Amino acid sequence: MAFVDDLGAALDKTPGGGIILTSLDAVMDWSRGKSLWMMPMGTACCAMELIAASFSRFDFDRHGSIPRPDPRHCDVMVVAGTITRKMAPAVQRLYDQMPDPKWVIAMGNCAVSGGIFYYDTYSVVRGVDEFLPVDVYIAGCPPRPESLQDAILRLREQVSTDSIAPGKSRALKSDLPAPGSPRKGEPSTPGGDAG
Amino acid sequence: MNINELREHLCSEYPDLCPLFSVEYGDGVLVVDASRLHDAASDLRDLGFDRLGMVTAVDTGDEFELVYRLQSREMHAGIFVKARVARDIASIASVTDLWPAANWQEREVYDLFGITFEGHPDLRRILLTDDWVGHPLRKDYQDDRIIRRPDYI
Amino acid sequence: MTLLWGFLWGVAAVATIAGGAILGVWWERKVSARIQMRYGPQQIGPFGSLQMIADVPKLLFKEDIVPALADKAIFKYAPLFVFGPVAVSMVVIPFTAGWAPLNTSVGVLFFLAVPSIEVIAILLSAWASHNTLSTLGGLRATAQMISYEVPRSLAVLAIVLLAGSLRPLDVVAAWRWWWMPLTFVAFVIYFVASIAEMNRGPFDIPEAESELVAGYFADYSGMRWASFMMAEYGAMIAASLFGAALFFGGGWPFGGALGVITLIVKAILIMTAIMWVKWTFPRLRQDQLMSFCWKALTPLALVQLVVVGVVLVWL
Amino acid sequence: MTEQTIVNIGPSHPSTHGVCRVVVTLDGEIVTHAEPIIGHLHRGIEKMAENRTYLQVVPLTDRLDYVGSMYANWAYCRAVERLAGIRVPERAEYIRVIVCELQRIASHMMGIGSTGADTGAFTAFMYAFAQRDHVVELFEALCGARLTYNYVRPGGVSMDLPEGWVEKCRAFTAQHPSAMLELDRLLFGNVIARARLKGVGVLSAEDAVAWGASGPTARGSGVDWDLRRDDPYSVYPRFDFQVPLGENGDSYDRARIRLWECVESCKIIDQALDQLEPGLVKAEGLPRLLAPRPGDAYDHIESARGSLGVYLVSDGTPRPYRMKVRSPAFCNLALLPLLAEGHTLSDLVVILGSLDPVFGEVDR
Amino acid sequence: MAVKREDIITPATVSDEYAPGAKGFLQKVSSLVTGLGITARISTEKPVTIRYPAEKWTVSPRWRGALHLRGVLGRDEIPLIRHASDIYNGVIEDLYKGERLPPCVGNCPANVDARGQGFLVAEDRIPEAYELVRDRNILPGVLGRICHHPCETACRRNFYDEPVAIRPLHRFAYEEFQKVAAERLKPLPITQKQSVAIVGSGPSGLSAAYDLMKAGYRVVMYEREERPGGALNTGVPAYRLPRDVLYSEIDGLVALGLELHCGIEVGKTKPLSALQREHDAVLLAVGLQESRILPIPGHDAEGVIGALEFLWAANHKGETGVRGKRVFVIGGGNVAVDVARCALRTGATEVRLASLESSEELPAHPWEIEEALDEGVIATCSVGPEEVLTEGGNVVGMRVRECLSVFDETGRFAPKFGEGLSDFACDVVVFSIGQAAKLDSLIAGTELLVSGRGQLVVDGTHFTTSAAGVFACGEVVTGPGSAIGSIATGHEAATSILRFLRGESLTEDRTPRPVPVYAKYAVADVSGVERSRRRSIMPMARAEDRAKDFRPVELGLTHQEAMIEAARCLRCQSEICVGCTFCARTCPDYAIQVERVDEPGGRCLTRYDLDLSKCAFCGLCAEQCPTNALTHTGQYELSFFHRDLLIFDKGEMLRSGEGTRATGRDGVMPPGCPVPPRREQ
Repeated sequence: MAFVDDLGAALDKTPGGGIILTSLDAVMDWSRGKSLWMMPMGTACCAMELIAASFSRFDFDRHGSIPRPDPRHCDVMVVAGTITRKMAPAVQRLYDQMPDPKWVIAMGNCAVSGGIFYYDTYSVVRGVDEFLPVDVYIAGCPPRPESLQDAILRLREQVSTDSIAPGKSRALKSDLPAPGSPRKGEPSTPGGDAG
Repeated sequence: MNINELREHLCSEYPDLCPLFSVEYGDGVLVVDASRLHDAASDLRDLGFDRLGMVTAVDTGDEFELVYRLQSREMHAGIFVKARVARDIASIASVTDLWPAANWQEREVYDLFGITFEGHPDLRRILLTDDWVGHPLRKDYQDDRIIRRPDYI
Repeated sequence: MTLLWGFLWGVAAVATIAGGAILGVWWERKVSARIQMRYGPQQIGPFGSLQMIADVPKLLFKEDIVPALADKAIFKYAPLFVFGPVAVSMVVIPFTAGWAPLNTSVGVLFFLAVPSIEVIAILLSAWASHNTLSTLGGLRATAQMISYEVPRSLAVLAIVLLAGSLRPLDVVAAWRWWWMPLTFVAFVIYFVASIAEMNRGPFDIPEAESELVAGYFADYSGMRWASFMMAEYGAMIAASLFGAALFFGGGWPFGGALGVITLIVKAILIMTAIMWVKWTFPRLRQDQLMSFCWKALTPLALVQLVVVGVVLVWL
Repeated sequence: MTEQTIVNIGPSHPSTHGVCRVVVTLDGEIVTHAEPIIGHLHRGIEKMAENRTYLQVVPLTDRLDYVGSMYANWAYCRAVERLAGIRVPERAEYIRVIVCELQRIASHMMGIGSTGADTGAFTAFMYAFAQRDHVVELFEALCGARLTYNYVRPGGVSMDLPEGWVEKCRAFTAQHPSAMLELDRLLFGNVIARARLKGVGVLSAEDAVAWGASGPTARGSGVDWDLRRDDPYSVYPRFDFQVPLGENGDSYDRARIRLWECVESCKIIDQALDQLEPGLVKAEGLPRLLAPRPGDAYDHIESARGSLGVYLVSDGTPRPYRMKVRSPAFCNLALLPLLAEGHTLSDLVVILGSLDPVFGEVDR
Repeated sequence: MAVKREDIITPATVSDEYAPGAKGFLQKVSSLVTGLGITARISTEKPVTIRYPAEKWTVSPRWRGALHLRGVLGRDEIPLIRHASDIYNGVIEDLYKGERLPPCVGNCPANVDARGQGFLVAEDRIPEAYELVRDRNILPGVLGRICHHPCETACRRNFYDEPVAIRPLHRFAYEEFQKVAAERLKPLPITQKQSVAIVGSGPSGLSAAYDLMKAGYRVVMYEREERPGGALNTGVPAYRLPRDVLYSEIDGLVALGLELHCGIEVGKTKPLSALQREHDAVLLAVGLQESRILPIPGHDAEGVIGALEFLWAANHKGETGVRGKRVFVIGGGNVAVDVARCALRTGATEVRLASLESSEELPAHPWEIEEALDEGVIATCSVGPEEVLTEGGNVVGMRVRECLSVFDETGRFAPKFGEGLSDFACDVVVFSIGQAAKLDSLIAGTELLVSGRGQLVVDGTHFTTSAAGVFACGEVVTGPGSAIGSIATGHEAATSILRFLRGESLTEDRTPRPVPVYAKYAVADVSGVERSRRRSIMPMARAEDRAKDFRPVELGLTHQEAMIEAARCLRCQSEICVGCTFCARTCPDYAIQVERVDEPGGRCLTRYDLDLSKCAFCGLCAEQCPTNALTHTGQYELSFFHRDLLIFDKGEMLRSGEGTRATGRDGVMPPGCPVPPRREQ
């Protein structure tokens, strides 16, 4: 993304470039948001819903999102399904092959946290965010195709805050937990109930 | 063919296998000595068990119990063959030469239990990565990456 | 002067092809969607027609990846050579009676020959990617494109024979409606061979999604990849226009501006047919493709040629 | 002999139907050896089952064969029922048959569709998938999930059929066969598809048996073996249906058998709906924690991919001591090196597709 | 294009080939045209696409979406099922239709709100619990000892481990209530002019009386015996029911305003027609007075006795004349078991229980049989009485014939006997095969009708007799049955009387009591269950000790035990999460974490965390939620920007389940818990 980065950085530094930068950002964010091509990284059950999502019934093409099998042509990697330790390097590699700017959607609980395969298993990566920067998490096992569509639309929200100038991205008006708040729901030992 | 006919058929053809035959949950079970497994399997194949359904193992603590599920198309019957091998010298004859189907299945057992099959043409790990340490389906498998699900019933 | 004129025409051709490709992609997405019981792009512009307007800036500003092991110079500039010939070939198309951007006496030959340069570019890009699948795709594309030149040329030859000229304008001028039934087989051969030339389904073997992922352009991203796509759609547009001109009499029965519109409508119909075929049929295998070319299409084209010759003699 | 190229396909590749990696040795375009490398989706379900109660394992079995979850549910439940001596009410058996035949249709639609996609006929995939969507909708109305049903439970099924479901199901089976006929013409009647599929990956009947192939893979080679008919379980003996067979054992036969099995499934569903009578759908009095007596049991059913078996060992506690899934896709996939040799790379993809592996089940 | 379904025939072999030669060529070409035709046709059809997000998909009602809680303990109160008797059935019906009827209430003939009892006891509001139970079960203290507790049979706890000890809690509530009885028992005001006479002071009569008194009527009750209680007084052995409990509960009723006249036998001392004149309505709750004796050879010999007579003697005289004798009890019902156990207690050397049914089918409750066997009763099953062996008019033995089956295929009583005969030596034969009513003196001089078999002609749903203003309830209507069943008829009869007195139609808008069918539970394996989750064990006297006298067998729960036991109640169908943790236990992924505090007055769900990122959406948790508080939503838009947002806490679990989005944004603050008041020691 060298050219764009340079352009963004240059505009940012140039006096008066901010206006151009803002309008360019607006165009780019619109363009990127409306044309999120997916890299279907389907491994398990969620892959079926991922397929279904781009097929007749749910038709992702309507949103301008089409699945491309080649990582070089894609903007957003949809990790759909369980990622095992054997698979993770391949996923990482495919992610690296994607050109910037790129996003990751973790579709389904296996990709979010390991889901049903969180406990007792020796081979599952507990969440694809262990090695990829995930932008949108979709809960579900598997999520409905609408969930994925919803995620794409939400990703647009996020994309709309991006800037081509480094470090200029606006904060997303979202409900992130307050900094320093403890991570909820960590497993504790059972007990203390009279059930 | 029901289980009694199968027993009679087996006893008439191979009297030496007869005393090893028993019935559990409606299935015929043949418990053989690990050293005789290949011979017994060969006999059973000649008897008409042309399909090898499943090869698996059970970690019983101090031993591994190998379980072979055979299926016969003509007789419409299935049979289990079970053999026990000691844990420290977990090794048994491969039946790949009788049924090629055993190829991957024995590799899987090797992968997950660490039982070696003598005479297997290509005994490598199949499901796990080649550099995996340990055999996960053993009851004493230790792995730091496992988070135990709290015992909560 | 000629140089400047040519340059201007080149720019215009590139702009036309780019615009045409954008609309072509949209049209393809809509056509394929309807065939597949879907709607296709819907959200940007009427019927999603501006979808590609969103896609292009995005591709333009994508990271430009050059694989570490790639032959960098070739990798970077090969796409230009893919796109260039297609654009250049457009200049000989007789848009309406008596007017073509470049009126040359060997126009038909020019149209058949110039896009073939693309093969070299494809081979180069495939080779430069340093990727097994790309190389396989490039090799397949080369074999396929070179082979299908033969029946395609033979099919066009039938028309040339009838018209007695290689000048496209002359061909259009000489065109009579009864050529249509006479050269129908030639048109089918031209149609099929053109599809194969532009690597589209059912002959998309070089870029077979399910085998080679994306074939020779698997490692291209952003605008470089887009230029491959544009070349494909440009080739489709060019082939459709040229086919409409040669086999369906160009602007016939109209002349002037109306003739241009007629030609474009005819070309769109041919394009739609190309898409229809792509989204209906499975893909052939490499050896089947070659044997189809050499054992079916080429003899058939020869037969057609003979038939046309006989008709000419009989006349 | 020219220099051999080694091509690595996968693990994420559009036509490996999941996460299979195939290392192909090519001589030109001809495959001299294809080595499937599996285990990219090995999640250790068999190990996990050892720390789940018998009921909690059912959702795990859903994730085995995610294209045909009902089968894994059913096979597992049959093993549990055999182990614990549970008698299943008749209505539950009928419902199981109905949902599993619907599941067969859904699964085969995926199989046929991906055969289409592998050969480049993407539209056929869409048409097949549209049929699958109907089934998925039926399942959603039935149990509230589109893929991981968790519907068949030890002792019966989790819920009775909702109101109006039978009519919806009948409407589906009424239109499905003609849609199949159309798909047959579009895909299997097509000259290009035939050229791509016929004579590709020929599996002899002897090999099919010796390699433990089952389901459409074996039947494509003319091995007339269908557990529904030859080792009848549940209420299958009460239905009249035909088992489609192939002669050549090539990819065409394997793929087309699936299509005609769907038509036969519709027949079975219609008969089952006719014979369905009111009653319980779950064995009475089952406590939340099942603790079968120590022992082991195996049971198998004919899934969309072949004979799917579950082997359970109980030690008398509420959790299985060992669960083993005999996966038909695993056994069928083992045939790939045998079938692919001598064909081109394009054919390899078709052969892999015609075996219709689901990697959740292969790797478990 | 449409092809008839019948014309689609599966080919014998799917390996289809093109014909050779020109025909094949044509086939090949036409296959291409066919393909194009199919896609062309389909492209003209309307697409099947759902235009999300403009069109939202309505998921099926069973859709397993993100979970949500309808209510939580500590914020939402558990509704008490407490209504006037005459609309009670409608309430139960509504609850049942809305799937909100707890199984314990549904399965109880009188629909006692055991759930409310559990709630109040756990909150340490025990007198209120007693009063709640008394609304539908007039004698909680009595029934708390003798009831056959269908509520516990249907208790959903059976599914998880062991049922809640509902019956012992009745008894506990009674015992606690006695401490405050004096201030809480005030006469009910008489607001109506009309009055009702009730003949018989058994459970059914008492419950009808209470209902009528609550409605403001004057109720006068007549009892033949010296002490009230009906069959509870005469029939139930004292080791099961200490008489002071019975009398004190009836005294409580008297304190509420019941006019009770004992020692007056209606029909002899006072004619029924007199009651009809004096009162506006008369309720006959006279019960069954006579034991049935089979007319087999020797049935009139010395030493053959009916069960009722035997029990009457045992209860009133403490002596049955069987000391040192061998007793042979015929019958397999609960009365037979009572007889057998009384015989042991009155000194019999050997007691043998002979039943037609096999040991699995015995009609007596299994726990009764078990206790009897513990005490030394010998059971001889699958035999039918053939002949009483006599010697000089005295019983010396019993001859029985083997019984092959008792019921035919349709379930009717049709015993089939075999050939085998066997003799048992004994001195006393007690027939306990049923009871009958003896009504001749009672109904003399009235227009009441009796059937040919001596039974009163009664409408079984409205409890009217052939005479206007005369009603009947209890066992005289239903035949031998349970005490709680009699109480249920008492409530129904009271409703009829109320309607009659108010001049309303007896039938209009009156819902017959629904009798829901609840699953029968197998005994659950509780070996892996924590101690704290198991049922409190009712302390029992040692079998060797208790077989000797009539002291109570069950010793009662302590206050502490009772509170813990009441907290075990799952508050089924209340739609309020009570923190039973079964969702967490059932979850295959351990995605749910539940904690609660159980301090009376401050009972609260302190934590309910759902880790949506681990949830498998399998639905097992909501499926087994006893209260139906945990439900699925139709929400399927579950995308989040941050992984931590996938963890729903108690507040978010209480978010609206409507709509499609579960972002956590519309989650409310987790409701706080009341500070538990310090309990006075």
